[in-house]
Amino acid sequence: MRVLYFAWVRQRVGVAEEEVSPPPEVRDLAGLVAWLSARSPGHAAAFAQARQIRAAVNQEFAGPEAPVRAGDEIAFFPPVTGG
Amino acid sequence: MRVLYFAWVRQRVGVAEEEVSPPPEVRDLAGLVAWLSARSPGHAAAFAQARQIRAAVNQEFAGPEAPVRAGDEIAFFPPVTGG
Amino acid sequence: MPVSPTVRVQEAPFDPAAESAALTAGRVDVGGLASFVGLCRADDGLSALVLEHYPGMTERAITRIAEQACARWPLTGCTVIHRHGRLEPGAPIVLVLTASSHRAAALESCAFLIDWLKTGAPFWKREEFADGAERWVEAKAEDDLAAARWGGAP
Amino acid sequence: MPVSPTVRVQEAPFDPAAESAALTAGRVDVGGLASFVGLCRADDGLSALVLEHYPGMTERAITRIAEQACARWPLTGCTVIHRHGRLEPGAPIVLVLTASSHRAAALESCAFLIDWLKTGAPFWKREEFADGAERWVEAKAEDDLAAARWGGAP
Repeated sequence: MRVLYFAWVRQRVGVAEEEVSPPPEVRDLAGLVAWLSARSPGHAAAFAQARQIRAAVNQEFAGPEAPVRAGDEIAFFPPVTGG
Repeated sequence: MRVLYFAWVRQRVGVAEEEVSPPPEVRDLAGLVAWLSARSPGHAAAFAQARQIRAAVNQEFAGPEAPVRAGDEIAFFPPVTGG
Repeated sequence: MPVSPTVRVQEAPFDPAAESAALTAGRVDVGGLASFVGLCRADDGLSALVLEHYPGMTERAITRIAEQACARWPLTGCTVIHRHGRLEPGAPIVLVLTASSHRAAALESCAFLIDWLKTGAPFWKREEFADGAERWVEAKAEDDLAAARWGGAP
Repeated sequence: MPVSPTVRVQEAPFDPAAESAALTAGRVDVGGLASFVGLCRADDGLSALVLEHYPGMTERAITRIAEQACARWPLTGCTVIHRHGRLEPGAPIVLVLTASSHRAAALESCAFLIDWLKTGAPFWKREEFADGAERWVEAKAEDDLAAARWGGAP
């Protein structure tokens, strides 16, 4: 599973992307966030304010209950500010 | 008093502008229309459908009750269709 | 104080790129530039549109409408150019450009201006058709409604 | 069938005149061409805006929004170009162009697109200031409201 980070989420985590293999009990985005948060203080800081985080699964915006599977491309980022 | 005609009002009257000197009892646009209508069959045809006619006094849109005076520039035309 | 709009009534074509540059060049306070170009369509075999106008009053009426837009929205610039004369299908007829720090102000004032130009500027369109027929375009009730949604007349 | 929008995400500047010409050249069915250009403002001593995006998803998200505009309004053409990278004050950031037989369709779809780009395309703006400070731009609740007025998300 490939995980991408953007903007200040990327800065806090410290990497732009990483390959991870969470255990089978990680079934959705909320579970993945909890599991990633334990990986490093940077991850913990990035996900500390869960309400400030948005996510995408395979390049589609997705909510906390969205399922995640091996092979997915998952992205975490702040609310978008384009235009 | 200078009177200008535009679009199909001009075509029906037959001239683009004319200098007129209506009698003193012609005090407003409605009175001027009645007086002009008697000048020629073309004028009568132009003003036959009063609801289709718009007017300006001294280059400002004006209604039938707008006063008219010697020296004014009066214009008659159909509803506008620019843009 | 509101900016002064640039208003031109002319037979010649206009250059939207040059007019846009004039509203933004050397500035760093413009966040949004909205524009609208109205063009001549070839509906029903139309071969040309002939726009008659009321010289003098046209500029005055457009300027009044544009000044109201500049007073109502925080614009940094506003340009309106309306052509007259004979225009063939595909030809640009009218250009409205509005610049503001805020995108909503630029977009709304641009729509306001084109709606009011339709109903408040003394232009009359005559359609010429390939078969030689001619027809004066009739004012549309929907144009009056579009203008009316902005509230009082300029 | 709705037209297919043209969508590009690029670092390079764009040319609104060339993009406009591409939507109107040789056509006689376009009655209105609306455009919006968003530019970088120099608020509060800002020296540059750095736009980060999500390659792949960005094009996909913008295309979906633009396709919805093409389905919702009778457009004859639609172009969206969004830049990323480092942009200095005065630099154009985003171009939205919509063409239609009807002016209201062009104007409304242009506003719809810019509202949704603000809230539905994965871009993030970092502000750099003359004193060396940096700050991520925070999403605005008013942008969510502006997008929400158009109904369901694309």
